[in-house]
Amino acid sequence: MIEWVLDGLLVLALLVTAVAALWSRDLFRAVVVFIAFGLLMALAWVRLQAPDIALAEAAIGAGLTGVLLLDAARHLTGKHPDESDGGSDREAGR
Amino acid sequence: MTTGVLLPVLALMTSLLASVVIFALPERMHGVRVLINLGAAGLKLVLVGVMIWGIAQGREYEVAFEMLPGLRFVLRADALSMLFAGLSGVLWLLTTIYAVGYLEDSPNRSRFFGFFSLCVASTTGVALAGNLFTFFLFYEMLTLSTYPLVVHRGTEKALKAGRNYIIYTLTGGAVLLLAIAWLHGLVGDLPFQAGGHFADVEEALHGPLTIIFVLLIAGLGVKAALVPLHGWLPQAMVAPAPVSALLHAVAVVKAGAFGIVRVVFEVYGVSAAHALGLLSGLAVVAAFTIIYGSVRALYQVDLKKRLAFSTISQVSYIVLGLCLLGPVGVAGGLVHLVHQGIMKITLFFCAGNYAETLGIHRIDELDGAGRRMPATSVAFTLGAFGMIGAPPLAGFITKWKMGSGALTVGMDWVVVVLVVSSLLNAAYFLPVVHRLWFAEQRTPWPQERRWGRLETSAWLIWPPMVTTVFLVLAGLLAAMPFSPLNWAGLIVMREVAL
Amino acid sequence: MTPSLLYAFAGVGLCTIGLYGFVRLAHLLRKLLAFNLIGSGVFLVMVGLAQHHNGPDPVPQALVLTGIVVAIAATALAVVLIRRYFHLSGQTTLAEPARGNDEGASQSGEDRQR
Amino acid sequence: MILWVMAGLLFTPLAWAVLTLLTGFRHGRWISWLGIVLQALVSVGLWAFVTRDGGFYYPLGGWQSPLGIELRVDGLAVTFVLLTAVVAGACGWHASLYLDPEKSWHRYFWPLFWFLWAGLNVVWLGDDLFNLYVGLELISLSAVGLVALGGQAGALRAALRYLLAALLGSLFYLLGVALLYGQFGSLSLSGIAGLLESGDVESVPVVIMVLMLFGLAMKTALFPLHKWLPPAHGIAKSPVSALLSALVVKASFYIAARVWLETGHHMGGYALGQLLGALGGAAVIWGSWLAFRQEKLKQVVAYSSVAQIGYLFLLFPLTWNVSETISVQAQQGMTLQVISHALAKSAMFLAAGNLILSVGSNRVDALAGVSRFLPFSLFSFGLAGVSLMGLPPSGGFAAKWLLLQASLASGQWWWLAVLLFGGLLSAAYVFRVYRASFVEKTDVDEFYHPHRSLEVIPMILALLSLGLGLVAEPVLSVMAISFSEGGGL
Amino acid sequence: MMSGFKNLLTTVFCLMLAVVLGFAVWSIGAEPSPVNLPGHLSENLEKSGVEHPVTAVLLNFRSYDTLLEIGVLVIAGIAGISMARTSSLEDPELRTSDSLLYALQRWFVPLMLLLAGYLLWAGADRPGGAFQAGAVMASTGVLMRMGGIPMDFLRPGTMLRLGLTLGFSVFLLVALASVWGGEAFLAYPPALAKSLIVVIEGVLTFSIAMVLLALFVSAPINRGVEPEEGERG
Repeated sequence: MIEWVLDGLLVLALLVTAVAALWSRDLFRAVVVFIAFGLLMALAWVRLQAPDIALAEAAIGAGLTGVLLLDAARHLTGKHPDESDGGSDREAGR
Repeated sequence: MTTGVLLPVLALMTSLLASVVIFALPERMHGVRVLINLGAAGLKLVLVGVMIWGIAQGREYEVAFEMLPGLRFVLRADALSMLFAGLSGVLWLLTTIYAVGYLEDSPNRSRFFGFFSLCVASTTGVALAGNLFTFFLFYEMLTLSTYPLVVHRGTEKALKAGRNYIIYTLTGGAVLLLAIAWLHGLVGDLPFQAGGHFADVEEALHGPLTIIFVLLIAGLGVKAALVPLHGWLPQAMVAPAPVSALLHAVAVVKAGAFGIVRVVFEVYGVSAAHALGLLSGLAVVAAFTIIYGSVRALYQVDLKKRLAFSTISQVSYIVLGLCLLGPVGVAGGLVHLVHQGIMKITLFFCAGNYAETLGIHRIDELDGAGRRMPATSVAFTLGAFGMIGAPPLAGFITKWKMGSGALTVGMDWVVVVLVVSSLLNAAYFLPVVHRLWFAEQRTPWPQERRWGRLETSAWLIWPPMVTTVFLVLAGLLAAMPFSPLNWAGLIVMREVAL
Repeated sequence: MTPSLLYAFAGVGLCTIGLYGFVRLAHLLRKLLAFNLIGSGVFLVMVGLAQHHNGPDPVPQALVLTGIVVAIAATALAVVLIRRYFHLSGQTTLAEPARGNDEGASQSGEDRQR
Repeated sequence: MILWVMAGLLFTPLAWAVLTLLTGFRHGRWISWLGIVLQALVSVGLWAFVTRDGGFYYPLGGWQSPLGIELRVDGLAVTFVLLTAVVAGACGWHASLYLDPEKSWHRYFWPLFWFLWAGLNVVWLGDDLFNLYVGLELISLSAVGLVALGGQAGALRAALRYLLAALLGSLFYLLGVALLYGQFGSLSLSGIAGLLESGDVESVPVVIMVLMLFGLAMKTALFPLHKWLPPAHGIAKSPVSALLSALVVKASFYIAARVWLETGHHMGGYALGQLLGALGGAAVIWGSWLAFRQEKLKQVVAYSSVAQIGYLFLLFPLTWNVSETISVQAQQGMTLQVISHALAKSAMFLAAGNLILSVGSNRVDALAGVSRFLPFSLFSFGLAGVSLMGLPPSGGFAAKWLLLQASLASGQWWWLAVLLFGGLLSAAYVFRVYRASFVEKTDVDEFYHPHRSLEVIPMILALLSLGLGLVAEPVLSVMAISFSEGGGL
Repeated sequence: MMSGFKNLLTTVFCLMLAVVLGFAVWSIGAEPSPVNLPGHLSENLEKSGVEHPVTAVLLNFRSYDTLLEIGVLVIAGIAGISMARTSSLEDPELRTSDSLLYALQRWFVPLMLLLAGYLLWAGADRPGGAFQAGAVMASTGVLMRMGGIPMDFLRPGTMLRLGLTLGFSVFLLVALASVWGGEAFLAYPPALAKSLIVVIEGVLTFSIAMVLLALFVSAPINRGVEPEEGERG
């Protein structure tokens, strides 16, 4: 019985974090929530008796993807790094 | 590989290879190009001649292989195809000579002559096609290869004409394809054969067969310029004169008419088509086209336009001829395939000469041109009289045969049509002739060019001269063996199976 | 009904949420997040459904491992593309610039199809 | 012997990817030429083998399915392998002369190119649904990489849009596979088909089929999901565009067709088939219309791909619950359409690339007066156009003919309209290009003639697509093998 | 309002999908699957050379998938570095990173490398294996990177490319060698199976780490832009 409650809560948390990860206003926070989601996924895999996936999820899903996206988010949210020559690049193309 | 297989393939290849070589040639190598053109044309003529002789002896020329499951590619030379192949062979040679003179020192000649030969190659294919599918193959090839000729000048007008030409012909092609595919689905692959396939067909197929027939005629009627599908033809006049000659006398329009002949005689069979009550409808359409074309021709001031509408009316003679159930009338219709070709090409050559030498395009500018260009004008006059049907010229033979044929099968109304159209022909040709010879030149020629003593370039004079001789002889020697009429008789005897 | 099936249903939910976000959100990074959510959902369905009857099944687990690696590869590539795109155009969405340079999309304004 | 042939087929592309990655563009060029020849030989060898002894299943790692991954080598598969060898070889050859070796990023062209080729072979031969998924991802990622290679903002936008569409599509497919695994506990397509035939699985939710087909249709750019294709194919380098249009979109379609033909009778439905057919028809009409309206040459060609893909989807309605002969006719028509379109479209893109190189502009109007210079590429373009219009004797015509017969015989006459009208519309956009080239009132006199072999390659491809109709009989007879041996297709 | 319509459509579509999918999962879950794959697997497990079933599937039964999947990784890597500035993958912004990270990495890096090693070793008979180990190694590298350690070996050059393809090539060679041995592809001789798998896992770990790292650090600051085809200039 207690497992059922556990699983139910976990699933609920998964869905909630999923929604939060997509629709939280600040991109940076969105990514952080997504990392949390990854960790929850790892838990889910444990519950599904899939330790390999759990490890992979924790390392890749949560860890690496998270860092990657965090870094990207930091680049994108800041104002365009070099507006001028980025623009000039575009002009050169035309 | 016997000659029986070889000859049709070779006849096709001569012009095909010629076109490939010509495309490969650089623009400036004019002499070589002319040589190749004439050589190929001559060679083809010889081959066709051999085949005509052989067929007269009753030989068979056929080559076939399977392209798709149940779909065969067939080249077959029979009397009917020779009628068309012979015509196109002769006229191709003349038109080539004429075109060489006409396009002297104008740009893009390599392109022009390349597609020119390609167009003739497809015409030969149309003539030699042994079943509907093969016919369709070359019919579409013809469409594609004539487009560049129509738009050759590259002017806004030419491009517009080309667009309409393509829209008309490709749509017609689609309809034709639908009909052929449907027919194939119903009864499988149908080789052209004497007397057709549907001599005795069960009731159930009558409905579909009727619809298919209508579709077939509609598809072919576009090129044959049956009213109301004729719209593209007058516009295509912007093309250079040799091209118009080709379109009207040799290739496109004839391909349409020829296709209708094949369908009626060798797919359905006259009797079956009649039994399905299809011929009477076709006859009415043809008759209407004849009258309509002539009437429209009356109101044209542009010489080539007038000739164009006259073509529309004249080609329908052939179609009308098919619907005359007796051997005589049918022969009359068939022979017009050749006669109309010879006469019309003469007229177009002449019109081209006037345009090229004196810059004349409108009829009212022709006053007194007869004195300036006697040879051309004589040719034009004879051609015109032929069209009107004055004995003993080619046109007379046609109309005589058709008229008497119609009377024998009791389709008297056809005679009325013939008489009326002849009167109309006279009405729109005689004024031109009158202007040529009897009117005084009032204004100076729009833009005159001189070729020493000759009235115009020799390249331009000879072709019309030759065709004029033909149209006279075709009339005088109609009874001789191998004359068009005689050959048409042979076809009726062998293949129409009335 | 076993826990596995419950997780399978969770997977379905994730797929739906992810798809909705994938279509609706314009920002490329968010689209990417959505893509990863859908992926996780699919993986959950795969394992959950398979293990519903015959207990732990290594095959789908192995498949999911492969799938995860493919997903990270795609994500990483996408991030690189997005960052370069942002660097060159200063944009973070696929919306065409005002003077769209290919008619293809300018006459069909909406950029994602569903 | 056959083992080595398979080795060549599956592993040379991968090995060549590594080799070319370790060398630069110039050396990679030589290595790649060698590899292309090798691949061609191997493909012909396999083809010969199958035509002699019929199709067979090849268990990788010696593990039979369902435990291991089996490859299915039948007539259809080898036909496509051979097609890939021809088209990809031509594109590679063209690219080796077309791309500028000075650009530092072109060194990465060859590895991506070879990975793409490897992925294609995986898909043609694959029988394991998950393995097919991996193959699809292999193809998509390398294709995206090729589109983005050294690109501008525009190219990157196109690449990103392509990547997202492709990823979403394959996820849908994977979801379908997941459900299938849950249902059958097996991933082998032929195995599942066998289970369905044996009939001990009574009800399969249709949603599985819908999901897989939806995903694959998205990757194939079927009508409402086509918007990603034209930008990507239009903006990539011409050899790349040729590869994408000729082969890549076909891969996902091929899987869809296989799945449908093997399991459609149990897992599909009449409505589903008709829907796919209708979308295909819409694609033909709408795609051609847009192609007619494009101003850029390559965009015209790209949209024409959207239209031509539409024809392929007539396969679905024409093979569901019809007599064997009709179904075979439709399958043959589909196959011919795939082959002829692959040849014609690659020819068209390569020719377009040459023309662009010559006149120095991507616009259609820029072709004004070009026909005066007798550019070889214009003829290639034209010949390929004949095949797209479906005029005889091209392969396009043969395909259209078979589809016409199939729809007539199955009484689904409404597809006739699509087939005929589509042909006319394609004529419209092809002739628009000719027309532009015939315009005389221009002052273009500098006209750059590209390297000879650059011009020869598209001509060869165009002639092949044109002549396909004439030799359609033997080609189809090779596939007939597969109909007997492989079951299904 | 057009977009409004689209949104509505999307919503409806997604809801439908949810319902249909849920139903499908339910009905499929109802009856057991005809094929019992785990059964097959456990029968053949000892032939595979490793005790851990997942590893067996990944590197023996379905090793072809794994091979291709590494290919996918390599592709991503290639495409990534093809965007990178050619001189170096340095991203100046990373230089100036906060001290927290710095402290973090000093403690974490050795630990994580240790973990990676363990995972790799464990893979044979217990959960764990190349992917997890590779991922951990990669994240270690990322940590070092963010800590501002230059890591010159990530310059796009022969070294990097070798690193990217090492695992893949070894895997490929094994596959070909198996043909040489007269077996089918990727059919390891039973005697060597275990050792081969271990070797493959080792190199794979390394390459996976390399690829992921390269992808992470290839910050696209590429000045060289090519005009779109046909736009002379």
